[in-house]
Amino acid sequence: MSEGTANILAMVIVALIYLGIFSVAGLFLVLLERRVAAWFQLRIGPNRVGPLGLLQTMADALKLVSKELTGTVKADKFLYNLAPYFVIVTALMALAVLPFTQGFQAFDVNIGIFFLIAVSSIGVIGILLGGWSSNNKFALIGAMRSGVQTISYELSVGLSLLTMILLTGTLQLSEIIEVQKGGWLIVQGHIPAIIAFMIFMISGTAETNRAPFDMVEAESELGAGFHTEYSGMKFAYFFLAEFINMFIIAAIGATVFFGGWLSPFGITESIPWLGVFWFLGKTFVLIFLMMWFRWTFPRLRVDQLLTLEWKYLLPINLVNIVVMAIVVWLNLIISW
Amino acid sequence: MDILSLFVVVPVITILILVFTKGLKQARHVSMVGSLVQLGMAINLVFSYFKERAVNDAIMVFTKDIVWFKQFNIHYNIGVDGVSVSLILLTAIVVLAGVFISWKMSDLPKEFFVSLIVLATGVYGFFISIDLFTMFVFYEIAVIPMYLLIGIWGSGPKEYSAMKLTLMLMGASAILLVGILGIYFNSNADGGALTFNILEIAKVNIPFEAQKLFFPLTFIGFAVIGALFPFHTWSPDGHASAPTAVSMLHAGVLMKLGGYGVFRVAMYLLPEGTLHWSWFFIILSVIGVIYGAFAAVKQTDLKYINAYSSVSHLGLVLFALLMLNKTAWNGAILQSLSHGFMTALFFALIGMIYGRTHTRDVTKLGGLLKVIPFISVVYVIAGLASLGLPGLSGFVAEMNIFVGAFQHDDMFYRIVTIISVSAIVVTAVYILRVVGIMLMGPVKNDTYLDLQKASWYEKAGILLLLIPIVGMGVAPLWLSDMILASLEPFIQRVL
Amino acid sequence: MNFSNFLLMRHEIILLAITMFLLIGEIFIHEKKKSSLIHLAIFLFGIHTAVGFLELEESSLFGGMFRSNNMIHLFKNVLNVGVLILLLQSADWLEKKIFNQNRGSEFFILLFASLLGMYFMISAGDFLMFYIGLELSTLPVAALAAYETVKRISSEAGIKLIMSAALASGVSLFGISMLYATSGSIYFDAIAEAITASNLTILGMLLFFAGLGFKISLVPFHFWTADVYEGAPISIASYLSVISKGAAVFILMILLFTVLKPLMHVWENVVYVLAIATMFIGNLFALRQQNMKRFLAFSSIAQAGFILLGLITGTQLGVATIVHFVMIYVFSNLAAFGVVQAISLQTGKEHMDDYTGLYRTNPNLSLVMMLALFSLAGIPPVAGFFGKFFLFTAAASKGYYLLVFLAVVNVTISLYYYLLVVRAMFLRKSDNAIPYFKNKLYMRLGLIITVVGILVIGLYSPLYDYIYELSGVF
Amino acid sequence: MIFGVSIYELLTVTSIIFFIGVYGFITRKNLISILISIELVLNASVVNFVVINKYLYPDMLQGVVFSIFIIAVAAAETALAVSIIINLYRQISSVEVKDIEVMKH
Amino acid sequence: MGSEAIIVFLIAGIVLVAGANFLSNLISPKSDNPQKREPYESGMVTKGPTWVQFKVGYYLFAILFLIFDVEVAFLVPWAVVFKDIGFVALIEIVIFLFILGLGLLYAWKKGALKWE
Repeated sequence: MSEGTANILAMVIVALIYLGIFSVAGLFLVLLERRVAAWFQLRIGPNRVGPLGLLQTMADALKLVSKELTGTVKADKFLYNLAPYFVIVTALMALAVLPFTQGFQAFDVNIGIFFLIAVSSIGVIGILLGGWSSNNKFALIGAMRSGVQTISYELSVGLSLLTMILLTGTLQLSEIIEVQKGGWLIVQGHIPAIIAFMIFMISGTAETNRAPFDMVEAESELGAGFHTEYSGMKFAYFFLAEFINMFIIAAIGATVFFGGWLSPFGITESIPWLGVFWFLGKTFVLIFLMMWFRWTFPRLRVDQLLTLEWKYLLPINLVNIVVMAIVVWLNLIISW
Repeated sequence: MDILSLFVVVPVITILILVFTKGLKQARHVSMVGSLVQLGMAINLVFSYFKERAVNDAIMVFTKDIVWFKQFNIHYNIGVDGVSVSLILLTAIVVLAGVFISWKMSDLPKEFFVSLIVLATGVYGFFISIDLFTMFVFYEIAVIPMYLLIGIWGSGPKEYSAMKLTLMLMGASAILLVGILGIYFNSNADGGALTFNILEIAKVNIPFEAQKLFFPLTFIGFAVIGALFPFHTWSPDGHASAPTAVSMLHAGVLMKLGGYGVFRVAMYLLPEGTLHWSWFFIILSVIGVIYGAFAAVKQTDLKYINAYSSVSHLGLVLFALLMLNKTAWNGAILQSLSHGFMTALFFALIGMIYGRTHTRDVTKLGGLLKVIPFISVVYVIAGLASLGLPGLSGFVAEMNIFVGAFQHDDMFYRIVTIISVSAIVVTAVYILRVVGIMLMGPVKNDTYLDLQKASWYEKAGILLLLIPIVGMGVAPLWLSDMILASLEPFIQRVL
Repeated sequence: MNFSNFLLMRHEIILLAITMFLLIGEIFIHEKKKSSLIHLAIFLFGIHTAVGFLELEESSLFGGMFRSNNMIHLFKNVLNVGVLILLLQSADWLEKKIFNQNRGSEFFILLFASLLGMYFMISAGDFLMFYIGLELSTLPVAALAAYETVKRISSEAGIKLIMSAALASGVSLFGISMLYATSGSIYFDAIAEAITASNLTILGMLLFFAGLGFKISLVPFHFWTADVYEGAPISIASYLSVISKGAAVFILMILLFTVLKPLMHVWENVVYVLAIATMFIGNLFALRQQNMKRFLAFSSIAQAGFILLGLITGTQLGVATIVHFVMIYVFSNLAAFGVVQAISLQTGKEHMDDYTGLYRTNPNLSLVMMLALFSLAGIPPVAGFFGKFFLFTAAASKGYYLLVFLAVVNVTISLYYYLLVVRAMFLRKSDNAIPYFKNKLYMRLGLIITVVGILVIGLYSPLYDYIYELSGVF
Repeated sequence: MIFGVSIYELLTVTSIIFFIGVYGFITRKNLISILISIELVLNASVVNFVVINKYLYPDMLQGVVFSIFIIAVAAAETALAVSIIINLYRQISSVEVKDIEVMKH
Repeated sequence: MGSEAIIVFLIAGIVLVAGANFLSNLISPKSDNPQKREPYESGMVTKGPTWVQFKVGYYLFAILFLIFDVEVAFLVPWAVVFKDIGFVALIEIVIFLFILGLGLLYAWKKGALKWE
């Protein structure tokens, strides 16, 4: 076997692994969401298909695949079909740089955080395309709202992550985790870091268009929002991408604020592969937090949403960066 | 303040005072006083010049040299020789006469007098400059008020004439600019510094190639204002449209800038270029002389007649200058002076006639000698001077020119001289024709019978001009000696 | 780092502070009292201008990115004076037309930002600083061109300006990238040392030149000029034609004379051709303009052509004459635009025919206009003559007599159309001439300064000597 | 540095992009398309700077820094252009070049 | 894996979508009728064009975002090297953020952040 073939094979394998993670995580998160929702509402939730209803979403997925693909005649066909590619590809690419554990990272790029911010902002193009090309008023309004919301909150995501970059001095995710061996960043940076984390979670939730920031698909006003005209498998892509994005936001949060795959106080440092569990565990805690939000807060109006971002989060963030800079300059970092 | 700078300063002060005057009365009185002072200064200058000349044999006297732009070696450098002194005197007289003639200027009087005196400033400055740059500056200052003077106070197609005049003269000055720059950048040919100083450049042997290139530019640049043949077209239109005083100043003084400039700059600084090109410009000037004379015969409008006669007479000046000998040159300067007084007088008279009869068409006028005798008699005298009657200024000038011209024994020169002499005959034709039709015979229109007699200010203006004409004819020698003495350096340089 | 070095950026820092101060004022001052910001802005800028004349040492900052010497310093002062006059002239307009729409102080903020950009542009020591300065100077002006948002042509002007400027800077950048490729640096000094005449550098230089040509509105790149001037508010048209063009000329001169000096045999020819084309096209198009703003637009294109006559020399003489000419041009053009501004503000008339008989009703304005036009045409004794004469001298010093000849032909053509305005104002009478009006204090002050400038700058020779002395640094 | 791709190929691509941009600027009839063309021109320069820096002068970061600033300025430019276009659109309901030319020579 | 990961993931994503689309096309039923292909508007027939001029607020926020996002891009390199430079970087960024904040305040005061 020549080297080239081996390389290609390795790539294919990596791609397959990630696609596996992608779909499994997506499916599992959907189920989780429903179970959590049920839990909050004192119901049982899906429990019929498979043990404990674990195969419920699998069944849903199969159903979606076999559904007829309808679409409007008035749509801009090319863009209409292009939109799902955007959302899926960006979600997948963001996944590429996440460090699951030491060495388990497809692409350890030196501008990791920057890459994540950049890629995640491409996703909104898919949504806008989908909404616009559908030639449906609900879809268009939903897409426009999604656009204004995503771009607004992207600022806060970026700035809150930058606040932490001040502590690490690098953008590379593996090095960021390396720095945290001396203490998770949320501990190292204490007060400003906690503020940054809060901002990050709020704006992360908003960027994924999840409740309470889901005017994008506010069922009561817009039908299904930007993907009103999508059916069957094409709808499934948007659905899937939303959950993957949630996972990614949580994973970034876990990596940057909570040390990624590092165990608390390095208790399992000798067994690297356990890192995966730490990583996933932290991520799921954050995901649970986001789901918790969904069932706790009422949906915001557009103006409230923009006010929150531009008049509160952004100024706080700007100040917070300066505070963090002062903390770093005066070396007030806490570590263990 | 030295005696020459005053010629720039006094008009400027006059202008400044004029700006604060109100109404016609104040304006004309201020201008009259200003012009009188200038005339006094000019007369004083003549006497001082003789005195100074007796002890000082420099080319230029009363010189003053102030560095202006030192990087370009531009100086405010002034001085006079006999030629400039005589022309300054001419200017002072004509300006004062012009002020008298404009005594009744009703429309925007203040602005009129300001423009008039700006023009005078430019002319004075031009005549006293030794520095090419300063000279050029004053040249343009003299030209640009013409636009307003003709455009605002003129008559007939005044906008067209004003624009044509300004553009042609400014275009000429633009060409001249190239010539001046060419001279400037060749003024270090002998290893010295670049300079605009005429006297300095006159010591330099500018390379022949450069002379050949820049002589036509400089010559045409100046000669356009001296009504050189194909470029004369601005002159009749301009004269015809201009108000009286402006025509006087224009024909009497401004057009002299051309001859003076050609003589002082083009020929003096570029002698080899002069020799190389003279045949060409001689032909042009002869055509101008003949053409002007014949055109004047054809015209019926008094101003056009006089304008074309100016073309002819000034063509004679250029012709004489290009003849390249002392006598002819002397004649050229005398012709400039003579023509200045004479044509100014003509225009003044025409203005008076027009002001009374409201027509300048010769065919409609007649018998004026009976109704306005003073004006008519002076017109006859001026006419006689123009056709070269001995005893008047024109004779002295033309005599000198043709005597000088005949000194060449070359066939070409002989032929052109004969051709241009014939212009005198034609001059007699149109002068006498006008006199005959307009002044003699019966009064053609009854309304002419009660025309006003000449008022005191008109008489003052006329006399101012008439005296020099007669004076030059009767006693030309003092003037001609003064000029001849000043021609020496030119002779050494050019011949 | 030694903070006293920052004093080298005194101009920039003060202007930035003023801008910030006005911005804060805009944010916190109550709407009804906002018109006081006009006086405040003019006052502050006046102080800034005065302070600008203090001595400054020659040095550079940020590793050579920012440099200053007395020539640059002088030019900044010229720009300052120009902008001060402009502010004085626009004060009434702002008060009357703009401040009642509650958006007046943006004018100052944007204008000052643009001026700041110019400071940085002419002080630049590398292409990065140059580029940022260029853009900072252009973008706010585009916003200002579209300032009268209710007027359609204003928006059009803005669009045209920003599009052309963006393309220009893009083309410029592509050229800069080529220079960078060959020399390995974006610092002027390093490029000047490393550059040789190869095809790539020549192409880069040409592209770069094209970019700046847009700003100076040289001929193949002039198409935006007239439309923008016509559509934009008069103050902005005047700013574009005077300040913006002046600064661009200055930096182009610096770059050609220092960085691109090794390519002189190439750009000489380019400048030669462009000079002829610019003069002729600008003048010939100006002949048929009836709108005063378009008229002045084409006239300013032609003036740019004359400036190229100094540029072609590549010598100290060229530097001095260009700066001198630009200085004169600032005053002359500002005077012309000031009169147009005053009349347009009072009567809304911008057509040349509307000026008929102006002298009989508004003699002072007509006289200012006449002086300005004579200065632009180059009639002595006003300053424009000296500027032009020296430029021609500079060109002739290199033996470009033909070019000088064509230039003087153009001077004559230009005189024709300048005289058309004079004709309308002085020669003709009109029954419905613009009635007499009295200008506000600021406007009068603005016009008086320009008149003094026009009359004095040319005749006062020590000024030229001073410029010549300073121009030795390039 | 991309393996197997030489600087010539990259520069050829940027040159093509540049000329497409210029061509688009001249020929497009829609303001937004013109704006996009301008972005092409600017981005060609950005890529040029990065490529030249990476391939020819990898030890200094001048080109890369320059490209960051170009991006920033391009963004500001676009923001301004779009806002003026919107303002125009509110007045004439069109972004076609032919509709904005009320001013003629 | 190095930078080619980006390409790999790009292709993987495209393959995923295309493949699933293909699969879906293969097994899904097809029963077309014109009603189905109308835009969905809660059962009503759509009136008028959909692609109309939009509320200007959206553009306003887009432009604001554009500007602030670019400024964030400038903060990135600063943040990375902040530890090495220290005080000067702090001063510079305070000035930078002050101006930026002033810009935000200005937009706020001018009502650009108001959603009506």
